[in-house]
Amino acid sequence: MSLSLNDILFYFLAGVAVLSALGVILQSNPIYCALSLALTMVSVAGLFASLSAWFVAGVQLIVYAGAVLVLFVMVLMLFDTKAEKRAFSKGIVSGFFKIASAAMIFAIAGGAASMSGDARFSKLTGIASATQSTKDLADLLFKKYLFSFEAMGALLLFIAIGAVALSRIQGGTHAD
Amino acid sequence: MPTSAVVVDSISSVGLNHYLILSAILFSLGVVGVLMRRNIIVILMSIELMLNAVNIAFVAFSRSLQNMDGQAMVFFVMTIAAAEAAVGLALATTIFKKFREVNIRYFEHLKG
Amino acid sequence: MASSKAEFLFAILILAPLLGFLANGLRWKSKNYMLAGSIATAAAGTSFIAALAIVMRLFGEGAPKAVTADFFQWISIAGLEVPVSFVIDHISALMVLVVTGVGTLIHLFSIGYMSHDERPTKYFAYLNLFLFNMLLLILGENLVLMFVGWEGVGLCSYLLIGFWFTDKEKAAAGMKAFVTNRIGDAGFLLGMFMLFVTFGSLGFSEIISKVAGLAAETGWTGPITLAALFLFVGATGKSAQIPLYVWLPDAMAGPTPVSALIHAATMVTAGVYMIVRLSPLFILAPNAMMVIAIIGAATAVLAATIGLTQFDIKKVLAYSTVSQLGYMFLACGVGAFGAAMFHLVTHAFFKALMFLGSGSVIHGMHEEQDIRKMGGLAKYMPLTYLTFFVGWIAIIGLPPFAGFFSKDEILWFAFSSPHGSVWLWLAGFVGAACTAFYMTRLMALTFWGKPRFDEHHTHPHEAGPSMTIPLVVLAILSAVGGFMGIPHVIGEILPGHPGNWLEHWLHGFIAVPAGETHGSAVMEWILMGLSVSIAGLSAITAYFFYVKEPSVVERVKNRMGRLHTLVYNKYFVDEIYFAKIIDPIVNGSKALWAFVDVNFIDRATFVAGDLVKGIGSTARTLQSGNLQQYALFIALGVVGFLAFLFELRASLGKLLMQAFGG
Amino acid sequence: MGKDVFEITVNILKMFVIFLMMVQAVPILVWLERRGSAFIQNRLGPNRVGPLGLLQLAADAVKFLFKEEFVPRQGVRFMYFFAPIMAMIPGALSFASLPLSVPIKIEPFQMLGQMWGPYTFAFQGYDLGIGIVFVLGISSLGVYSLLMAGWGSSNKYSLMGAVRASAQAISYELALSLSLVGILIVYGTFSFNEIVAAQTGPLTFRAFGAEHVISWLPNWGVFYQPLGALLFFSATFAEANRLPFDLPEAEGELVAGFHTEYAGFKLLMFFIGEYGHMMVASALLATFYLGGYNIPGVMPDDVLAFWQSAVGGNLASILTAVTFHLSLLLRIAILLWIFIQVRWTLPRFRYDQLMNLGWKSMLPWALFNVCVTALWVWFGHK
Repeated sequence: MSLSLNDILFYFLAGVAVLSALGVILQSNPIYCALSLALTMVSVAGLFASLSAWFVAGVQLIVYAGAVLVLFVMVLMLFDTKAEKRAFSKGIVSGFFKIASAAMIFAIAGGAASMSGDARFSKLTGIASATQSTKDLADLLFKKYLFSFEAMGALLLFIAIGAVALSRIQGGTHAD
Repeated sequence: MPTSAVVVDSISSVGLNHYLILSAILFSLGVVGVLMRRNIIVILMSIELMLNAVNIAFVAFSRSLQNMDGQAMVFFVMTIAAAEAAVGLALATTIFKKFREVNIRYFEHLKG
Repeated sequence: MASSKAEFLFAILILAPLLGFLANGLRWKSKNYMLAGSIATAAAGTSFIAALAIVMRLFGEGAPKAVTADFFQWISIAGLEVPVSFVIDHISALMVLVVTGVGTLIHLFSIGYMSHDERPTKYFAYLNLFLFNMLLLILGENLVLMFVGWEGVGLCSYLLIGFWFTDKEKAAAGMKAFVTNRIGDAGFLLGMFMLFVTFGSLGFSEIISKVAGLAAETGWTGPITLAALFLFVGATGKSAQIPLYVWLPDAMAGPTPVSALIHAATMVTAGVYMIVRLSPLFILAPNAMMVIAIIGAATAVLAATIGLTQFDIKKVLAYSTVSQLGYMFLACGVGAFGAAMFHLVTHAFFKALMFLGSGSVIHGMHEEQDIRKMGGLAKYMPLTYLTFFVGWIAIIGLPPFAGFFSKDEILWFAFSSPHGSVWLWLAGFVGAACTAFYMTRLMALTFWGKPRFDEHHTHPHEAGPSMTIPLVVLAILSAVGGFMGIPHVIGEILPGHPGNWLEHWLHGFIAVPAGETHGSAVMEWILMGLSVSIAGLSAITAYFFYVKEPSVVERVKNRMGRLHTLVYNKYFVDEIYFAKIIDPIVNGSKALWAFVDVNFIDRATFVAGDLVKGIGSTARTLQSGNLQQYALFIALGVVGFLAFLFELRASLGKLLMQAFGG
Repeated sequence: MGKDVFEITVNILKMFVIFLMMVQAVPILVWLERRGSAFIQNRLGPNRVGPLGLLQLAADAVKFLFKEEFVPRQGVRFMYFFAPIMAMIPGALSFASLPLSVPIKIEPFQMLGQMWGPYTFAFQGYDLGIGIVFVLGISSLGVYSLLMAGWGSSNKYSLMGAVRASAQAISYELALSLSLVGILIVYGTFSFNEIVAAQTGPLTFRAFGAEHVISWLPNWGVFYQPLGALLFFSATFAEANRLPFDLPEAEGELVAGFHTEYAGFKLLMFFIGEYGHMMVASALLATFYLGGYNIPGVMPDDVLAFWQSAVGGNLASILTAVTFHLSLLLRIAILLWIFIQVRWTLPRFRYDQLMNLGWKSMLPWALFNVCVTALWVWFGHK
């Protein structure tokens, strides 16, 4: 079985994604976690591109890597956190359950995925040009999902107001 | 018509299940992060990781089924994720102001 | 071409008042009456122009029968499709022009009237909101949309009647109007349900097309008869008919332009409009028609007699409105839907005129409403007097002013229509006599004779142009408005033989009762002469009573003391309602509360609460507040669920294998 | 990448050339900035080394290369070293996705005893159908460089510069993207090539159902989107951390902001990043609003015909591309000069002014622009 260019791309990006995701959950300094997550996001954007979801890939870069994660990093920097002495929660029994449940989720989901058959992506089918697929996406968003789209807009507005209100609270867990 | 720089090869051996398994791995890592970490911001990041894993599955299915709806969903997931991050960070900031630390156990104060 | 589309114009027409409402409503604290009034008037004017632009399309050779606009699907549940779509056909064209046209004039009038008010912006916002809802009511292509407007105008009416809510009585009047209307609305809803159950649709055009060809129902319990009766209950509420008319006189607590717009010209005619709209349905229920005619005639007479004795200028007009609405229902009841529409339009002109005139008087007399304290105002307020004079002639039905044509048409149909009878005509005739009497009395006490107020103290004055212009315009309309429906008998003797334009215009849009008409042209002339002469006669009598020999009034009053007390107190209807309906309900509710509520319902909720509390106090130990523990539960749940899912699938697969695979 | 060796080689070479173009422009720009600022301030500036001081560039380069490698002891080495590299990436990647001229069409020709061609080489590094999204996405990654530099230096001033920079970048990215939405609505595409192609010929716009042509104006985006162009241009100043938005390195308050602890070649890389950002911004502005590489009043075919009559053959195609490329470069140069002129003319904003401008002024105006454009287009197509 020879590796095509696309395969190499996939394995590379997937490797980076998994390694950096491991970095997120294992590193004790939250800033490194955040930077690892940024790397994950970028490689996920690459994976989207490899699935010819160009627009989504671009948005992934803009929204996740460019905005959300920067926010995380900024907040962490403002908090000036050092590497944590104890990064993980206490409790051996619950720890066992936690890891076990995650493993079970992986086992079941991964098992189901691998049973889903060999749905190879063939070359030509369904690779619309980036322009066309973007237009199709826009069509869906502004016609079929118009209401959800508008609702999202409302949600973001409320969230923005809520976040501002939250962060203006002067100390304490109760607003006064 | 512009052409894509990356050409998907005809003999590609990577298929839907590869992406799904990758998605499952990332999701489980996110679960571990949420369950195990003590820093609330890292927990938030783990949630983002889980959402990303789901996005990968969405896009892969969208490609496999030749249906753009999956990508539209990704769009919504991203919006929700951004919103969630904003509120989560605002909460974390509030907690930090009070305790100078962002440990998850401070949220136990929310217990009724 | 059966109909044409005009989404854009309709959007302007309907949204302009809404935008006006928002523009004023969002800055309701402002006291700049000029700005608020200009915005509101501009919004109403825009609507009027848009309405004109749409109605223009209906004219001319090969013009569409209706202009429609479909916006979006509002409700779509199995079997029930409610689109937000609007229609202007020949019926709603009349109505929309009246509403927006008269509405604009009244907005304009309000600028002057509300100039000293505390909250003018709020007032204009309400006025625009009312206009918006009224347009929904008129233009909606289905009963649901009409009902939305119906409720909306009810709300605005409530808000505006109680506009000066600091006065407890006025607030109570608003509430009375609201509650009374609710009773009617329940009927309307039931009617809608009946129609939906019967025809599976709520669109006007669909109902009418399904009704076409059905035979008339004879009994009392047929679905169409029931639906018609229920709808009529709704109409009695909104259009102030027996037994639900009691709110309208009290509604005069609101600002006078509101009385003109809502409680004379537009909203109260909604019931008539609704019946005309559904005339092909009503015509199939002769028994319901009979009820409508009798109630209409009874209302016409009853309200007119009450009007004879009232001293509040607005109350007189209010009872007159109730009475005139009775005429319209009488017309509907005898199947003369065209005449009802005709009277609706002319009544809108002259009654709006008279209300605005009374507003001008009240404004000029510094909020004085008692006509006993007026008199001789003609020389102080010449323009108001002149315009009011026109309105007076129009309402008492002297030719060739508007009221004559429409009222006479109603009376003629009451007599000649297959549903009509001599008794109905007689009722209308008596009503007309009373109308002429009390209107002349109003004129006499207000404008004629000697001033009965302190001339050194009060200085009645004419108001500014924003109040006089609407008066003049409405006076002109009241004078000439009748020419759109010249009866055939008169048309034939006039040069050029003008036909009955209105009848022609509405032809094919309203139902015509089947059966023989009785009466001839000669009969029509005779009846016409009778009614004009009785109107003239009672007008002259009233003039004699109240201007020449005021002592006669006292004598008559003393002679018929008990009758006068009865009528003066409005036949004690309000008191009867209180004693027979409201008090029993209140007392019964109190009894229910004391026994059923406390013993059963409260106890049930307490027990449920205790139960929940008990379970909760045991279960709360699970809630440690540790978020990650919660998350673990979630994760375990997911695992369990997924495992269940896949296990189930596997065993299902096994089952299938056994069944088919061998 | 291509269908044979020749095409692949050329395509790879092309990317190198474009990258080098960006890098090599930096010394020139540094020289220009120093000379220009000197003239603005009534000084002479560097004029000793070489003619007009031009060799100052070489001297600077040598100085940078031989500076002592200094690393803060408490810093985070990985971040400290990686930040300058990261600074260059967004600019380079973005610049490579821009169309710099008309494509070169090569007729079949004989070489090494073999027939080659025909080929069409786009005059750009790579063409993504959704170039605009790509550029926005990539340039939003630029913040990490500042954050890493700030954190990695383990220096208060650096960190404050970095946090300021990232807050500023996120704020203005919003206005920047929103001002672009107008262009997206007008042209209905994410592709640079389609946008450039749409800007040929005289000014033609549709309004109220009719088409209007103004023959003495070129069909440039700035005429459709004047407000958008202004907002975009202003936002790019903030994105590139140039005066009057250079709060991140505000030398009066923060020594030198996020690159306080940098020296030598690493500092130079930050410079390359910043100037690269400016170049990309200028090129984007030219592409969106100033007709891209188009020459007003001249169609590509005319130029091709002219060169064909002059030299003929494949050279004509190449020369055509070069002509148009120069036309774009001219625009970029003018815009870069405006960047420099502004830097030495305007004072710096205060931080609250900066945030107010971004959130309370530019963002609403950009939204207004979007609404107006949408209405305009809607009425245009009615």
